[in-house]
Amino acid sequence: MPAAVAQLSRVAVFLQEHGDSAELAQAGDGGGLAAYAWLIPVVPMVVAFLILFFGKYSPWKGWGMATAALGFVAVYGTVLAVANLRDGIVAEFSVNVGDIGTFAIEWGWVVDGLSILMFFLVGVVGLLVFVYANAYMKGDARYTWFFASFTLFAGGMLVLVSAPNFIQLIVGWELVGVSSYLLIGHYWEDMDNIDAANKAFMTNKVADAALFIGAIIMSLSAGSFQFSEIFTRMIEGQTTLGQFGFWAGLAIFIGAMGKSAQFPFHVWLPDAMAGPTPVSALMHAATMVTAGVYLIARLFPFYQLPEFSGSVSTIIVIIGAITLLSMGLLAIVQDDIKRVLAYSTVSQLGYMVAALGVGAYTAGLFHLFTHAFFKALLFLGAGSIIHAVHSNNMSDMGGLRKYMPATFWTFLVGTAALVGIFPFAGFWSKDEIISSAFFNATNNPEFAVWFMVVLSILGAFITAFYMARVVSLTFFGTYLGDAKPHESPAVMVVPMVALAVGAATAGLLNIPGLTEVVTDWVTTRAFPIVEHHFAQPEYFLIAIVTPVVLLGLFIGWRLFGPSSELHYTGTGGEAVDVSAPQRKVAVERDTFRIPVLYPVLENKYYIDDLYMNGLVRPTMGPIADATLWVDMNVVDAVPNLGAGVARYAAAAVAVIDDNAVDGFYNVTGATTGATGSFLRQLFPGRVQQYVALSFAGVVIFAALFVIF
Amino acid sequence: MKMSKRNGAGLTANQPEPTVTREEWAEGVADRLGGEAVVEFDTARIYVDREKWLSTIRRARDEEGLNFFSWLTGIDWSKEVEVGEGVEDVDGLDERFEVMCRLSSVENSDAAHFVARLPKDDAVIDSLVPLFGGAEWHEREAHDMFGIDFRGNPNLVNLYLPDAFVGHPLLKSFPLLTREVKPWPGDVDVEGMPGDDEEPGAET
Amino acid sequence: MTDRDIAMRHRSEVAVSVELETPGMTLNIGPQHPSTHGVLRLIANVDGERIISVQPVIGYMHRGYEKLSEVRTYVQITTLVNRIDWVAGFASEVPYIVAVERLMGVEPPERAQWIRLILSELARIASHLVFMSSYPLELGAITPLFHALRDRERVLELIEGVTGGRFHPNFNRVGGVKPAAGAGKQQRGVSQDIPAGWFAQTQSTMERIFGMCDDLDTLVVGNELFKARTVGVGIIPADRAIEYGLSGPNLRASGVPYDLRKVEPHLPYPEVEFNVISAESGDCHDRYVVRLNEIREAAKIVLQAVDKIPSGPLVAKVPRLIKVPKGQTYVRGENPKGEFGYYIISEGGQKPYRMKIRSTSFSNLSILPWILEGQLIPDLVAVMGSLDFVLGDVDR
Amino acid sequence: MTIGDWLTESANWAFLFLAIPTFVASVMVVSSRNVVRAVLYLVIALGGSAALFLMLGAEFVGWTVVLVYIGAVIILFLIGIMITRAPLTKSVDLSHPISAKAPAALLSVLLFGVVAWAVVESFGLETIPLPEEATRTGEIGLSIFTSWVIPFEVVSFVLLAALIGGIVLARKDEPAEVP
Amino acid sequence: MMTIIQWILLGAALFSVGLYGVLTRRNAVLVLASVEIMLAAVNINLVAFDTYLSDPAYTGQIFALFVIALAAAEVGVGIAIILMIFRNRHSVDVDELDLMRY
Amino acid sequence: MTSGFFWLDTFVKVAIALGFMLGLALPVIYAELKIMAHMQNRVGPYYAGGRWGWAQPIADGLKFVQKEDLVPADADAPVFKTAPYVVIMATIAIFVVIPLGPDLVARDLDLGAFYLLAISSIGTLGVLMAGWSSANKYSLMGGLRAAAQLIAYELPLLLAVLAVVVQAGTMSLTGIVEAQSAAITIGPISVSLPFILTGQIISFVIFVIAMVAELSRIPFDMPIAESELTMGYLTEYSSVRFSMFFLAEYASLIALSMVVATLFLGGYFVPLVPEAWLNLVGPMVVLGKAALIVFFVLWIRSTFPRLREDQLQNLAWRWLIPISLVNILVISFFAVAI
Repeated sequence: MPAAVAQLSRVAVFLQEHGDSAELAQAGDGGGLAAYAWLIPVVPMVVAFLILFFGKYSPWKGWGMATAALGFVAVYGTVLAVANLRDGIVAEFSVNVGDIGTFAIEWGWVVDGLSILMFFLVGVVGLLVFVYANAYMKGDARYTWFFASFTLFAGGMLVLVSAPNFIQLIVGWELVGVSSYLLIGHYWEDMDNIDAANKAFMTNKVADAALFIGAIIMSLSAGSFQFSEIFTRMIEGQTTLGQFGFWAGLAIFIGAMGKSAQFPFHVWLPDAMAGPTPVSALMHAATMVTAGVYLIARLFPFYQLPEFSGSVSTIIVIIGAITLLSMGLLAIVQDDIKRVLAYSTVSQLGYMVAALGVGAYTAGLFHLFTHAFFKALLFLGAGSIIHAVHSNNMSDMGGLRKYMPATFWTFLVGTAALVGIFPFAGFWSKDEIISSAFFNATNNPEFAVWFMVVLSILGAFITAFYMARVVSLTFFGTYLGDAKPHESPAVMVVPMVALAVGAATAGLLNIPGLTEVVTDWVTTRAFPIVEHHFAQPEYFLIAIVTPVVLLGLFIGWRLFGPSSELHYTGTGGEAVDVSAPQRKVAVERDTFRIPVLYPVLENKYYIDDLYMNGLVRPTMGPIADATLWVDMNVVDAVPNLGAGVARYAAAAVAVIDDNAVDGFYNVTGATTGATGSFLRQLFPGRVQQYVALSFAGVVIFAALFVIF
Repeated sequence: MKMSKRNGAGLTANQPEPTVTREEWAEGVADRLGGEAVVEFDTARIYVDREKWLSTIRRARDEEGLNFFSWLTGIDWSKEVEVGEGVEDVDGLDERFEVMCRLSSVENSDAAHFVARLPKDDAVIDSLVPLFGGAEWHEREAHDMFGIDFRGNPNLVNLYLPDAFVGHPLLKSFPLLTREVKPWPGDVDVEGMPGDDEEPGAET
Repeated sequence: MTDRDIAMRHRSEVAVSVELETPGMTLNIGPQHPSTHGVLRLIANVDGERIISVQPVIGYMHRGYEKLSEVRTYVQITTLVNRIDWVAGFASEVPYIVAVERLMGVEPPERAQWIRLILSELARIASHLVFMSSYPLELGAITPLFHALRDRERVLELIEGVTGGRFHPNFNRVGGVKPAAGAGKQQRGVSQDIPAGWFAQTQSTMERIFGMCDDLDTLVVGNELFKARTVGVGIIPADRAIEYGLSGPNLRASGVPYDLRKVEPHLPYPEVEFNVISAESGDCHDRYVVRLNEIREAAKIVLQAVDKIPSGPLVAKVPRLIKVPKGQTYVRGENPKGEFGYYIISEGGQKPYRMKIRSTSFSNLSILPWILEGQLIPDLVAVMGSLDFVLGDVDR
Repeated sequence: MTIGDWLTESANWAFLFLAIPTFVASVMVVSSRNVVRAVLYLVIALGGSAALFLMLGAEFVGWTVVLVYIGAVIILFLIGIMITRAPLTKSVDLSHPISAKAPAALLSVLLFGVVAWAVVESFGLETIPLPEEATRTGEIGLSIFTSWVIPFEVVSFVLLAALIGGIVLARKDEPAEVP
Repeated sequence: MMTIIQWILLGAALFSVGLYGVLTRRNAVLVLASVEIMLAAVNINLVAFDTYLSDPAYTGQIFALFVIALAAAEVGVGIAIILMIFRNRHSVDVDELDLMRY
Repeated sequence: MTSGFFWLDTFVKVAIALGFMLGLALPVIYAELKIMAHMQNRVGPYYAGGRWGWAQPIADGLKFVQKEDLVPADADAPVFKTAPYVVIMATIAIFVVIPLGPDLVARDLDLGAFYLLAISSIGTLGVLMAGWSSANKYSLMGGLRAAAQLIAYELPLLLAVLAVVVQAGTMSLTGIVEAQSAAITIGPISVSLPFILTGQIISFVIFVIAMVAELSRIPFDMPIAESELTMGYLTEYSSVRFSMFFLAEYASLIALSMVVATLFLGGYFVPLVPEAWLNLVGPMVVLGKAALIVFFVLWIRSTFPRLREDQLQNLAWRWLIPISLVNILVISFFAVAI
């Protein structure tokens, strides 16, 4: 370690020793390593700003610095993972940076199995994606800027996963949100991309508001922002949480839903494909969407407590199950290859969420682990294809097997891992989820869990089906595009091969009764995780699921393979002159064969329309009218303002004031805050009216104050 | 455009005597481009059809190496003149404009004047602006001075003359009013030349 | 990357950046403005300091020489033509007089040709020295002005010593040059036409010029700030230069070593040794350096000519009344600013039927709209100054 | 204390000498119909406030106002205005119409009234001791770097963020050169 | 004797004037200028109270300095935003900045 | 505040500063005419005043006074007329804090260096006012250039001063001079060295460059570049108002040169002179040191052409500011270490 870094570490240690609430809880020999783990979030953050300022003058225009930062994280994450597996590290460090009332504001880092898993994933997958991005982004107008935001994105995620308290978690959460906004809107010359970025940001913000509320309720009731404190007090029954426990749990879950794109909040993720493909790859594999899963896993001790959150788990299961099936169905009708993969991600996230909901902590995280590899791989493969054919649409592809053998084979590995072919990664993790669900269903026969079992098996079928469709339409048959396809450069292929190795073998790390590496890994936490342990793979379920998967693959191949008339060429793969009208016919033919389902699926269950027509327009109009009315009637008659308007203005003041905790917050405050956040989203119009209203409120309050 | 140094170095102080005379060269060019060559006092003129004006110039530029656009102007051939001395004979074609454009080479002394004849009542010709950016101002000048219309010139507005000026000063029919009022004082001032007293009859 | 690429890239960047900017403002530069050398007016559409487009307006001092020459005798026209490019008045006389001589079939005596050569080169030095002084001044450097103008004074004295005029010598005659005052038939053929001691003075002045050139080399050419203002600014690629009919130092700075003194000499240039100065990149700095080195070459030519000038008569035998036979000819010469020529159409008689004046600055200036597009206003001054034009030469 | 008593104090005359121009200038800022003039009045208003700070012995604050506000901010303002091409003449659309002005004026007057009332109620005629000599800058520095370090750092971070934000917002995107 | 209320009343008056400006100005630059007046008013109050209380830690003056710093930051970003808006919309009228409503 | 003679005192001091300014500006104008002339092989003014043209600046001033005071029809007349006063006021204000001797200072402010920087930016405000109110596009561009220049150069100027302040440990200019007069013991020898010799050479260079830019003199005279913007913000000015700008330019040249002398060259301090005499010889010493700087600026003017605005910004942001930041780091390190 260079001297400067060592010096900084000494400063950190000094702060630990002299800080007000510096704590050092560590186990095993890994403690020394953990003490320096603050470098993991800090290095990418610092590098992001360095790139912003000096990137253009640095070698490789910022890419070098970004990759070095991620390389550092990857190496450190790997070292930590190894140390964790050997000794088990559970450590938490906090440095007090200030107090608000009795609440300590702290900056810290938690190093345990869960966060190490995320460090490892973000580092390794991120490194590979960054390497890949060098070639992919070549020639981009804002190359350096891209790497600055991309590093910030990874750094934000690391801040999030290293957080030992809600404040830092929310900081990281927002960093991820902001940088994802930048990255999705990277090609902002196109209005659609700006809309996509706005949509992602707005959708997330709505969910974030819920997260704030939940976090505040939970922290206030427990008297601390610190997760460990909160859990300790909850387990000891020292909180004032009571009936609000359900609401807090639900609100936090809604926050997780937003980031993890669960069912009603899923709308932003497919649109987020507007960003560059490396962003999609990292976002789907390790960074943004896993934040929600991570959040639930981090708060797993809380969700395990039935007295607070029994029914939240049921909601989690139902949401997860709905997500995994409905999004899988949507993936079937997409022509854009990245959107197929996006819906696939949402569907797989549904698996993870549902698994956490039924209490299968390890299974959910195991799937997160394997999914990171194969989804990153699939996205990089898709990126490689897009790079070659200059189009996102599968109707412009076909027959690429010949032109891009390396991409083809790695993609195939990813597909096998995703659909769950023995012995690829997805097979083991998905099987574990289904096993856990089945176990819970038999022991605790609740409707929701049975629902999930059925849906998850159906989901496996659908996954197989649409992946078969993707592979056949992309790699088989005749090439339909205009550009000249070619294999991608080595710098793109190498990460794909590396990920393919991971996707093929990651599943072997946690064979029940045999290896169970990941189980040991993720259950290394300060709080006990209660879950069922399987002594061996559930052969019975394998016997059911594997044929279902194969059936899905078979049907998919028959329907969309080169010999089928649904294949875009429709000519069994022989060379044809593929002109644009013909391609259009081909697309129509594909869609024609699913008459009932197709319109529903094509319109994404009409959810976007619902939001637009049901939520945005009806509220926007009246609110605009209302503000107009207030402008015309109330502002002009300030002296006559009643107490009601004053309260309304006070709410606005409270919202504008800030979301910081000043002891004034109680549940009502939080509720008005949430309303305010919603309203602020919905009518950001004339600032001057707000000012007028605020000050009118101030005048009235002050007058009242003086009088009484 | 590649300009090798060799060309410059090749310009030695003593130009080698051209193996081809100016007449032969001009006739060759005229033959190849489809025109009619006249060489007078070391100056080659090639008369071309005004319909083929643009294409001929383009070929001269591209094929004959005459890529340097030197200038372009008009000439008013008139019998009736307000100023100066008139023409006795206008080559059979009575009254006409000529548009003359000089192209030369930047590697040697090859140069030719391309001439197109225009009738006075239809003084329109293709613009050379697509070939030479520098032709714009020259054509505007000819437009000012003669009223010749250049098809395709993007900016055919007055260059020298004020916007409201009426008339075309270089036409032979345009009077030089100042000098009508007051004759040029130097008209009689003819300088004595050496040898006047020796050979008084030399001028005849 | 070639110069042309650089220039093109520069222009494409401009096109990109202008779209995002505030709407443009019209800036009238001239007709009275310190950097327009007279009455040139530029209507510039600027965006901040960036020029979006520029439209030169000329003609404020158009004197109608082509028309005037139709009513003047051939002898009188000499008076007019040395007022076209007034900083090098003598040099603009020569092609005209040679054209007339060619039409008349008169061969001037050798001594007259050599005198013409010497005075042409002195005019070249004088003209370039104006540029040497005014161009740094436009960029804000004051001192070179005094250095260059001080020695230009010496050169003008030389011209005055022979011709009696500093700016407008009116020294050429059909068939030779003007004989010395009072030279009657007795002294014809004797070399008292040039004042005594003039050659020695010329030699010492040329030495001064060399020294001053070295001064300018260090003071201006090697000056880092001067380089910062001129290197890579206003690049004219060779093909553009040819297309717009640029000539003289402007053309040679763009990498086309084309010099009419080598190609088409009508004075005894083949008998003196000199180099054609050219540069590669065609930016403002090159145009300055080319002119500076041309001063040195011109001074060398003058020194050689002073040694080689033969004695003999100054004027050939010509009729008392100049009448030119019918015919057309074009004679061009390497004026300090470039190709300067006269196309004379004679229908017989004392006056030309039509005389076309090919003035250098007119063509040199016509590239302005192209080259100024996308430049900054300070670069406008740098580029415009580097083209070294004279408004009399533009407007005629 | 009567008004007469109040006026016998020379310091109060100095106060009025500074306060009245400050107030008038700030009224002109909000009512001037020429943008640049408005900003120039802002200079006077801020300069007046700087002088008032000097009077209160807060020398460092006063000169900071001059350096930061008048030096940097105003020039930023003027550049902003000039780039958005302020006309030299009066422009009509700088303010809302009178129908919107009236309630705003009412609200402002009410605000002032309420505050004035509250202040008079609570402070009465308590006097303010004018310092004999200006606050030593060193003491302010010490105070900042002992009691107020963390806010100071936060402010510096905010400034940095604003700097970056300003640059990012205002710059033109140029195509970056890619290796 | 100099009273404390004269300072506070001056501050309040400037603040009200600034508020009036914020509410009535349509030109975004002038809105910013009005905000500056409000902040100056706040600063007068802060410094006056600092002197009034003879605070040994100079809290009032230091807060005034912070306010100045933040105001500078605000103006920097504000002007940048206004420039951006002007580039895109060729107007700095706050009434036209209700794009987010739609 | 408490002194009954406060206003009188102030008035007298301002009057002295004003007289000082005028008394110095005219010789500097004359010096510029003569020195540049000799640098350019000329003699310069020769006839005015009978000998060596010594009265040339006065004659120029009289000429300016005789001219008609023109205000363009479209100009914003009040602003147009106020602008020169703002500029000249800012210049006079600088003289207030410059110490000419241990006791010879109009007002020894505790934060003198800070005050200098605060005041010096006001001049640009006047320039901007002049540029805008002239109703002339050239003037406007000149004003904008001046403002952009100020923003670019205020920072290196400030940072250079900051480095001095860090080393001296005070912002008072008298304090800074005293810090330079403090003896430094190197081995057996004990000497007093000005800051330029004790580690502030980089700050000195930066300060002088930034000062030349702040003064808008060649090579940074873009705001009035006459070959580009005719006379920039001065285009529409004539008569007395023009001469006020003119005077202010030279007065601030002197003022800033004196600041340089104070900050870097030891101010009124001169070795081997007894403490008690410093009040007598101090003014001469400061002026002598300032004259060196003035001469240097004139020298630069007659040597260099003008830079371009973007090049100036580049120089400021890419070079001067980073270098001065590093410089401050180094100096702070030594200031803490030693």
